[in-house]
Amino acid sequence: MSLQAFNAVDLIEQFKSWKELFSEQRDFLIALDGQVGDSDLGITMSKAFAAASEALVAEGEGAGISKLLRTAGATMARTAPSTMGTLTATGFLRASKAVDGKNKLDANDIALFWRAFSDGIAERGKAKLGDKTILDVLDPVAASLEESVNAGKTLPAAMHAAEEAANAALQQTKSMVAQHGKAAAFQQKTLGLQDAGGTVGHLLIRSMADFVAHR
Amino acid sequence: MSLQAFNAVDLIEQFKSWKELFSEQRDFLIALDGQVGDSDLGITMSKAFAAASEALVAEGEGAGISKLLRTAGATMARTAPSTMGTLTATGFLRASKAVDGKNKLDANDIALFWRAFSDGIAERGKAKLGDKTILDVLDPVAASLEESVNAGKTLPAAMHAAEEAANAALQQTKSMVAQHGKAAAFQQKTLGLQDAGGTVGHLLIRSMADFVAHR
Amino acid sequence: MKKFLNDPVNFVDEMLEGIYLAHPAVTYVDGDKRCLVTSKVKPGKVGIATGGGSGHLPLFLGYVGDGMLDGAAVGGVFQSPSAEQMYQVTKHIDQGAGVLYVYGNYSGDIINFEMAAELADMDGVQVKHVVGNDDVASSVVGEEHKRRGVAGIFFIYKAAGAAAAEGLPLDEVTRIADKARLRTRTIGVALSSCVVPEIGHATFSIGEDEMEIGMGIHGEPGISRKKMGSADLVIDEMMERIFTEQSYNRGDSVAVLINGLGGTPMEELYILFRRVSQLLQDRGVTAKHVWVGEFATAMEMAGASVSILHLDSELDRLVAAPANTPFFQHVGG
Amino acid sequence: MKKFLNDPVNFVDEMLEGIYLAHPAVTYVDGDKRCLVTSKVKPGKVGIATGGGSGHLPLFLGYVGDGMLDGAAVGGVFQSPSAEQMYQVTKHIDQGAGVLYVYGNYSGDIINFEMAAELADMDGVQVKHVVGNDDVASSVVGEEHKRRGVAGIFFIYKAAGAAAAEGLPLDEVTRIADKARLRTRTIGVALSSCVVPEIGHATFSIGEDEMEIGMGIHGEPGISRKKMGSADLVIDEMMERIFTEQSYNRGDSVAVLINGLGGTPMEELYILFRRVSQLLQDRGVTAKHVWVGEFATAMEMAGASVSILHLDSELDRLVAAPANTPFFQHVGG
Ligand SMILES: Nc1ncnc2c1ncn2[C@@H]1O[C@H](COP(=O)(O)OP(=O)(O)O)[C@@H](O)[C@H]1O
Ligand SMILES: Nc1ncnc2c1ncn2[C@@H]1O[C@H](COP(=O)(O)OP(=O)(O)O)[C@@H](O)[C@H]1O
Ligand SMILES: [Mg+2]
Ligand SMILES: [Mg+2]
Ligand SMILES: [Mg+2]
Ligand SMILES: [Mg+2]
Repeated sequence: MSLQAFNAVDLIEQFKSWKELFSEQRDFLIALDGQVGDSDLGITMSKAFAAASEALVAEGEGAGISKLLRTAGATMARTAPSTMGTLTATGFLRASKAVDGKNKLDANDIALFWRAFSDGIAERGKAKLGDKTILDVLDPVAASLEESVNAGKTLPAAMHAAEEAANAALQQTKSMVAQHGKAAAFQQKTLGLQDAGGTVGHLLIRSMADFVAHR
Repeated sequence: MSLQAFNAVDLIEQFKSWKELFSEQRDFLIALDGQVGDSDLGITMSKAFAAASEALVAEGEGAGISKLLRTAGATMARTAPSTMGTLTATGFLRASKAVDGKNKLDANDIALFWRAFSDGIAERGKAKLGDKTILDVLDPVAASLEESVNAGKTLPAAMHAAEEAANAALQQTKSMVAQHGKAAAFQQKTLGLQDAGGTVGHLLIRSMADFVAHR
Repeated sequence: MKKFLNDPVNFVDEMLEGIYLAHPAVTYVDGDKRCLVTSKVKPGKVGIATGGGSGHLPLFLGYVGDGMLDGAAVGGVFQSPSAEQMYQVTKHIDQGAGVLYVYGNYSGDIINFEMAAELADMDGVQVKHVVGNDDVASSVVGEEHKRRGVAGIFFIYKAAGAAAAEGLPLDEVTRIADKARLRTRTIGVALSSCVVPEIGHATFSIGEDEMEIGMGIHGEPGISRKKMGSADLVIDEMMERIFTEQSYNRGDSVAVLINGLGGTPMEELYILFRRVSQLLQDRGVTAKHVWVGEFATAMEMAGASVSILHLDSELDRLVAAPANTPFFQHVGG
Repeated sequence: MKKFLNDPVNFVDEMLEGIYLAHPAVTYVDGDKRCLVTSKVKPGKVGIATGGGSGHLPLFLGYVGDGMLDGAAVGGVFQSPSAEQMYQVTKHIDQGAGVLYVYGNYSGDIINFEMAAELADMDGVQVKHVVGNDDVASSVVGEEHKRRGVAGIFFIYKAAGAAAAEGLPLDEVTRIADKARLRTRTIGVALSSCVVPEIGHATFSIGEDEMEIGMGIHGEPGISRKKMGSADLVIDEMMERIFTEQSYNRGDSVAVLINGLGGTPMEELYILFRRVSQLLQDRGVTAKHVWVGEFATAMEMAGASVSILHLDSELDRLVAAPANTPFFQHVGG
């Protein structure tokens, strides 16, 4: 079984998966952020997705996809206003706008979703590509999705390719030097380490690829 | 060789011995006071006797015994105004008065010396016998010296007996419960431990007994 | 972890409850304890808001009061408050004269304060930003915009707060805040880590005989980790950094802030100040205003920072003005 | 030992040098830095002197200033100053109206203050003593004279200082100080040891998950050592001790002092105060004046104490009066 398009119910389920994922990865992300940062990432991400998932369940499928994404973003902005929390929130708010009016998200819509997500983060965070941020994972993800759509791929195939792109991009962050956030203070020491925010980006995509593959 | 009476030179030498003694015993007294107190005893006693000894050397034998003892007391009061520092200072000030006018201290004078010393501490500190203080060592010392004088003992013999009395009295303090100073807070826990101030009393007497035996 | 707390999740909110119970001079808006404002907004005055993560008391909220700030948005431990919270504080303290945001140079705070300003702008509230970046250890000369904000923000609060209390308009208060920012330099040294309650173990490890000069107040790395030196040598090395940044001339006056990071006794802070004072005297510079204590902490972290504000006559007057906040009182003069 | 210091032998004197450099409002007499006095003695006023060991800042010297004390003799770390030093301070601050000594119930201090009073008496200076013994953990009811003096001495300073500032005569100031003493109760809890610089290692050891309720500010033993509990439970146990000592009736008012011992972050102190406030409210007792911070420390010791002053209208007025000292400012009211 696999999913060819997200409806509102699927989206709520996807957020449940993200919630579980970040609860599992909490300590890993704390440790990762702790290497060249302040260890808060695991806490903020698990809080952000737990709150968002619960808000979506409370709101229910009737609200529709765009409204649900907006609730997710607004909830995160409120519950986890760290750098990554606010950037992720901004991502969902922009994705909400990008898919406004749709009640199904196919491969093309998911490409719009992640492009808007990525561009929203770029605009709000003012980071450039190569600055060793989540952008260095999400921009390649959006590009990969756009390519898959042009190549006529199905949603599961497109997400599979996106996951591979995310993983490759995450590996690339190892050769970058952090320019933003608390990691920036570590400069050369960040070389060789994968970016913590980029890791969050990869986890988001991997979870979505799994989700569409197995639903 | 042994000493039958202290002159001013001997007294200055005695203070040098006390200075060395308390410098050697510094860490031991810190640890002892640390068991049921605040660990300061080793510091204050080593400071007190170092300062007193140096003041006596500076003043010189010409000042005479009484004046030297007064300088010792005044110096200690200034440099080590802890409980034991001030009580020891008071002891020397009272001893100074007790031997006023003498230029030699024989067994009889040394008995007067320690009686005045002990009574001075009793008056200033308001402790009773059995309260587990230095008094529980020095009062038996004064009594032993008075007895030795009545028995016509020489200074070395009298000091030898006084050292034995001090040691026995110190052992006795193990069965007492502290009523004064920081140790009082430990109450029953002080049972079985020798009193820190009493230990200082014993060390003072043992050093003087050694001094008269080998000079 | 050895801390006085109940459920770590409630650390910040229970702390805030304690603060509101102890200090009726502050209250909160929007039903959200994390939106802290002064209990007596001054009509017509320019509002000054700040905000940032918890765990730094008296920063940030401790300086809300007469002669200093009007509101503070309170984040989780070492985490930014939300844009919404900043916006609620802004709306409440605006008296038509506009609001100045003074906060530290951290990406989470910047992103959220910028979002808050956009929201406030839609309501017609004029907002200006001054972003503290006093930590000389966190980037080189020429890259000052990358520097972290640390204890020196106290001087920005003090100068801007006094200016607003004098009734100056938003542009003037902003000019003064920015001048104080440009003339403030801080450098810190850490001796031990802190523990974030929800994490439960030390943020970083450091040897029993080591110190790290330049470490940030969340445990960000500094310039050099080395064997603990004498107090005088530590200060000599720290002040060297500050002296190469600004030219202090004979006859100049400065304000000095010796800040404990939380676990360091006051006795030691005065031993540090003694040396700072000697070095200033050697250069003919007068320490005209001196504060020694805890002004911006990292919970139980042992360590200290030195902040120097290069005075001019305007800053001199404003720094000396009276202030009365829950965590900081100054009888003028 | 990880401390900012130079030669440990100079710890106290270098600290004092820092204090004199930072605070021109205090100075010293007899050429001895350890004889600290206010720079502006008030003619005709009753003088108030204190003194005790170093290592407890702001105690003791930090409260010399307007509305509080006139002088403080400063001892070595955890050691009494000398009778001579106390006497020199006494001579300087006496304005013909006599001098009140307020100090803690420790044998070294008592012996020396009594010697000092004898010396002052020979000069015709009238001296009274009030000996703080607020620590309920250090002896049982009926044996209050054996109790140690700890942070609650702050309330004695505050009330007596305000009374002297009002121009009351020595007998009245003494009566008020003694009333504040009798109505003050304190209990502390320690989480970690401190290090005396000249000793160089921890005064006592305590397990990573243990606390000791009732421990004294030099590490004297308390009532019970046990596993660290939640903040609320710790306060419940501590306040129980205080509530059994004095009868607080519905409608009564108290002043509360939440004191950090040095290593405990302010955030935690407010979490403790929150619970104290709840317990007082449950009994219908109003916390009319509240101070939270560091008032009597044991260097880097982690821990806290709670002091409660049972107010009457006289103490209420005096506690609220303004004060301005290097370490404590209070804008009246
Ligand atoms: N300006 C920015 N734009 C985009 N991403 C950023 C920016 N600053 C930081 N990040 C991302 O945030 C991650 C760290 O997130 P988080 O721990 O929340 O931040 P902080 O450093 O404030 O604690 C980094 O690994 C990086 O990927
Ligand atoms: N009131 C007193 N009279 C006589 N001796 C005393 C008195 N109080 C304490 N001592 C002695 O002082 C010793 C402790 O000395 P010290 O460490 O200087 O005192 P503190 O307890 O003030 O630190 C005790 O062991 C006891 O022998
Ligand atoms: Mg982080
Ligand atoms: Mg002792
Ligand atoms: Mg502290
Ligand atoms: Mg402290």
